[in-house]
Amino acid sequence: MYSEKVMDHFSNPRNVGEIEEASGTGMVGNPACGDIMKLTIKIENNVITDVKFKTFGCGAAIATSSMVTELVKGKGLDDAEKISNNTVAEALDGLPPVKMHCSNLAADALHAAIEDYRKKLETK
Amino acid sequence: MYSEKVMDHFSNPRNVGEIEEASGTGMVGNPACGDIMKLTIKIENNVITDVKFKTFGCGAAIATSSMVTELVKGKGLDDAEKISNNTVAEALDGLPPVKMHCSNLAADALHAAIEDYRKKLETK
Amino acid sequence: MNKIYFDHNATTPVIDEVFEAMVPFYKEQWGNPSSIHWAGRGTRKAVEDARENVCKLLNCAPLELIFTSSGTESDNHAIKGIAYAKKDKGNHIITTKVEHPAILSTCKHLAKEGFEITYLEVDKDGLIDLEQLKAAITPKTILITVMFANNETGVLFPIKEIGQIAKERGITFHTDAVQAAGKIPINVQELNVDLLTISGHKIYGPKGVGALFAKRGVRLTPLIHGGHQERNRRGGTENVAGIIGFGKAAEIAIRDLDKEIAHLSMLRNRLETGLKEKIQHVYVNGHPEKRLPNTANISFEFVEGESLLLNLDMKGIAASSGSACTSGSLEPSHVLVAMGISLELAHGSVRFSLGKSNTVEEIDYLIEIMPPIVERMRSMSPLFAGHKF
Amino acid sequence: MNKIYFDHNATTPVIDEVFEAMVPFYKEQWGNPSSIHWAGRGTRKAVEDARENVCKLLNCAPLELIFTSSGTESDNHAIKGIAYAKKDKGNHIITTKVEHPAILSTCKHLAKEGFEITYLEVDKDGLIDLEQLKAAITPKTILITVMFANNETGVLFPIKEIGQIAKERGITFHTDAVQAAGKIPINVQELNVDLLTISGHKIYGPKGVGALFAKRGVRLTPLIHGGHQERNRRGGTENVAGIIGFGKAAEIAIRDLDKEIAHLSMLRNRLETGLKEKIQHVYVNGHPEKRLPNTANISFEFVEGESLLLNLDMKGIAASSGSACTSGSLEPSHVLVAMGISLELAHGSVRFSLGKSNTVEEIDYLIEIMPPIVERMRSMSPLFAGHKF
Ligand SMILES: Cc1ncc(COP(=O)(O)O)c(C=O)c1O
Ligand SMILES: Cc1ncc(COP(=O)(O)O)c(C=O)c1O
Repeated sequence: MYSEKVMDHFSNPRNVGEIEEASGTGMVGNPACGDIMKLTIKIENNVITDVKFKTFGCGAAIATSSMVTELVKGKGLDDAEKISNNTVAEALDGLPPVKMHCSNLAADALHAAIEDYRKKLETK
Repeated sequence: MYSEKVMDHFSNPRNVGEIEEASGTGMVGNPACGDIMKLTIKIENNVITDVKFKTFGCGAAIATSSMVTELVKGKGLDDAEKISNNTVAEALDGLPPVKMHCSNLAADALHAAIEDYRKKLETK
Repeated sequence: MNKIYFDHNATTPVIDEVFEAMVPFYKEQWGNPSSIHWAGRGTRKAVEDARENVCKLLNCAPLELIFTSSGTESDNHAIKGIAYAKKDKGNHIITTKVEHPAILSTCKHLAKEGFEITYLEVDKDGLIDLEQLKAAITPKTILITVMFANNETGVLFPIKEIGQIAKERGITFHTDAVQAAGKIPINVQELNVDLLTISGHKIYGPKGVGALFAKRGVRLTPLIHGGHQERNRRGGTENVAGIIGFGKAAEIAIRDLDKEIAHLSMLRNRLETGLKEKIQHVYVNGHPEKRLPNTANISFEFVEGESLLLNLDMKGIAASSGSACTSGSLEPSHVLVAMGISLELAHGSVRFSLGKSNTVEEIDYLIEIMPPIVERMRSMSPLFAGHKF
Repeated sequence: MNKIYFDHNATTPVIDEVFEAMVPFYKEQWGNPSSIHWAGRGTRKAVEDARENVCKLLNCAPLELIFTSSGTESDNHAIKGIAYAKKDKGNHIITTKVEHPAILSTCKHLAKEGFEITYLEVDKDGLIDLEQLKAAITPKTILITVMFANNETGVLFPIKEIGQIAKERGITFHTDAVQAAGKIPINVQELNVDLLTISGHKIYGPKGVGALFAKRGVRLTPLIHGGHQERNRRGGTENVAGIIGFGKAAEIAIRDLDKEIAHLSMLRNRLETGLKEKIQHVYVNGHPEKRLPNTANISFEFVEGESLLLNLDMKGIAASSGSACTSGSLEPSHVLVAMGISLELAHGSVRFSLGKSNTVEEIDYLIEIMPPIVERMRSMSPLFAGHKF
């Protein structure tokens, strides 16, 4: 059902955890669909220098979370914002159709974290 | 599907043929149901001294025809008239249910032959 | 006693390669294809591979093929599926008088529910008149269902032409190709069919598995509601081993088709010629050319079919009168009657349907033993009075 | 890696004796049971013998058993069959919220056709309230369908009592006993059921064969119209080998029932006790006693079920979340949700369903490897924040 890359990220997820005093936090998903992702990012000079995730969810949810952290680490915010859920799915050599909608939210979590960071900046 | 007795009478039918100058002839059945039986009998002193059949029909039709000839040969007319289609079926150790109605007409042929004989007597 | 099987239209033996392909799906790969763990993954893939093989037999896409439990289920699925899905558009269905009971009983049932059914007549060759078909169409016609090849006579219907007529008028067209599959080429891309039925056990696969081709875009009300199997079109845990066997049988059917056609028509012609030469008052039923290569439906005048079958059976030869489904019934063949054949001749018909393993020797044996059997039965027949043999 | 199968409610392996019984019906006795010649006669008898064996599993008469292609087909046949046959009497059907999709999808379809469906609630143990059932009955109620045992939790419904309620009111009662058969005794003479569904592949028989018990006198509209098979109640050439396998599986199920019940409940209790001892925040779903002996449905709080299953699969252990039919779906189990279990817990459930060949060692292996898996997944879970393991 899952590609080898998905299974690799599922079994050895990168960047699990939570950044204390994160620059931004994104939380997406809901219990009804069974996937909840929390992404915390550290941003220095408009570059994502660290990123960690925690995910409650299926194999696809965990693998996309892990993959998105790999994709964005070290990227400038502008580049990071261009990453879409599809980008993540492609980087994992695809996901089963049934998983494309609900469990493929990691990029949304990223965008939410960046927005959170921007909001914090404004209110500073 | 058929009992051994049916198969015996089917493969070695007794009394096939037609009696020339028969005392009575009975013909029953019709092409729609696929069974036509013709029974010819010779009667002397109210006793059936000879009987022959010709049948167009399935295994059951042929076996019942054959069986009825065995049952009546040498019998008095009164006894012969008591033979019913069921008697014939029983003598053959039964017939498949689907064959009980349509193909089990040999006794009817017998009764028709006896009636034919009686009618001829009257008109003599 | 040698056993000779001349009843391949009733069912075919499961050939060894097919059985061997099925065995692992009973012994090791018995998982549920819907399971995501090790026990299910292999079976899912195997089912999809089998689907591709069956699709190749018809030249359709995997998405267009629904596995079912039989030709009969596929026929029900197609007819009721369209009837219910399109009942707002109309209630008229056109079929023929010579369909298999799977079609006729289904139509009869729909008639009770208020659908109108037109049963097209056939001529003495067993063929319908396309002008009659056109004339039967009304604005309420939602479905035409005409069989590809008749199971009793082997007569082939002009599927492409019927499909063209249906297509031009926006009417859904289904064909029951149970007897055609594996015996003649079928290419749904070239035919104008929307729905097409096939069955595993008529092409040397196992019993209990069939398929329905449903062209992309054709909407059908499901017959069996349930889980998400077959893309929500047919619920129920898949008959995995059966599907695998069906797939293998389809693969072999494609591979051997040309060879089989040549082999079967040679044998069939030898059989017909031989019997006609040796026995008088013998008639071959059905159009002489527009026929399956394997089917010989022969009436032996003055004698009844079942008694001939019993005699043949005693010699080890399996043949049938009419469809297997109706043997054991007393009605004369509805197919032969529709062709205008007399009741006596209809009752006196025997269907020899040949297959892969039949040989010239078997045909010659039949030609040798048949005349004395017919002679003996005729000598017992009250209908034979006037004739001499 | 050792393979351990804890997913017997999804499907069971075909046991060797069953397979061996089937082989001749592919290799030699492949005739059509409707054929009257040598090739058909043996198969007809074998099918009828198998029917008797399946009847013994339910204690019904051969005339009361219709072979079908699956549990799903039997469910469709029963529900649509009664709905259509009794639609002049009423249009109301009562079922529960926790039925298998075979029932729920069929009811949903009938609702579109104008039937009214009442879905009874269940309590936190997964059981219905008989007073609610009685209250739901209206003069238009024609059918009650309540499952015998739930496939996800194993919860057992009070079939006899429901049947009594139905009987007193002249309402037809169907029960889906697919999961009950072979795991607990079933005696239709003692239960007040009119219709009962079973399936071959859940009792160590092959996939692609099921049966419907229909009590003498119960009139059903056929689902699959066709030939005279199954006494005109279900058309289509019989899945002979499948039926033979089903018969053999039934015979073995009867023979081993008591032994199996003891074996399975011992293993199941060991599994539940072991996991609860070793892991915190673990909940067993479903009534503690009114349950099948083989099913353990367990929620592991803070983690999601599929990811647990993947981890187990990597260790060679096959289990499932919910029914096999819905795994691969993203919805939380409709059964657990109906029981009032929170969405997180519903998503965190795993079903272990045990079978014949499972051993104490296998259970102990699971109890050993499960805690670190759950711990690792919890350490990744944003929901676990506040808790310590
Ligand atoms: C309770 C219940 N009913 C019906 C079915 C469907 O049976 P089958 O898989 O034979 O269609 C199942 C099996 O998944 C089941 O567990
Ligand atoms: C033309 C035709 N249609 C349908 C069927 C039914 O197929 P099955 O036996 O798979 O139900 C048959 C087989 O008897 C057939 O010959």
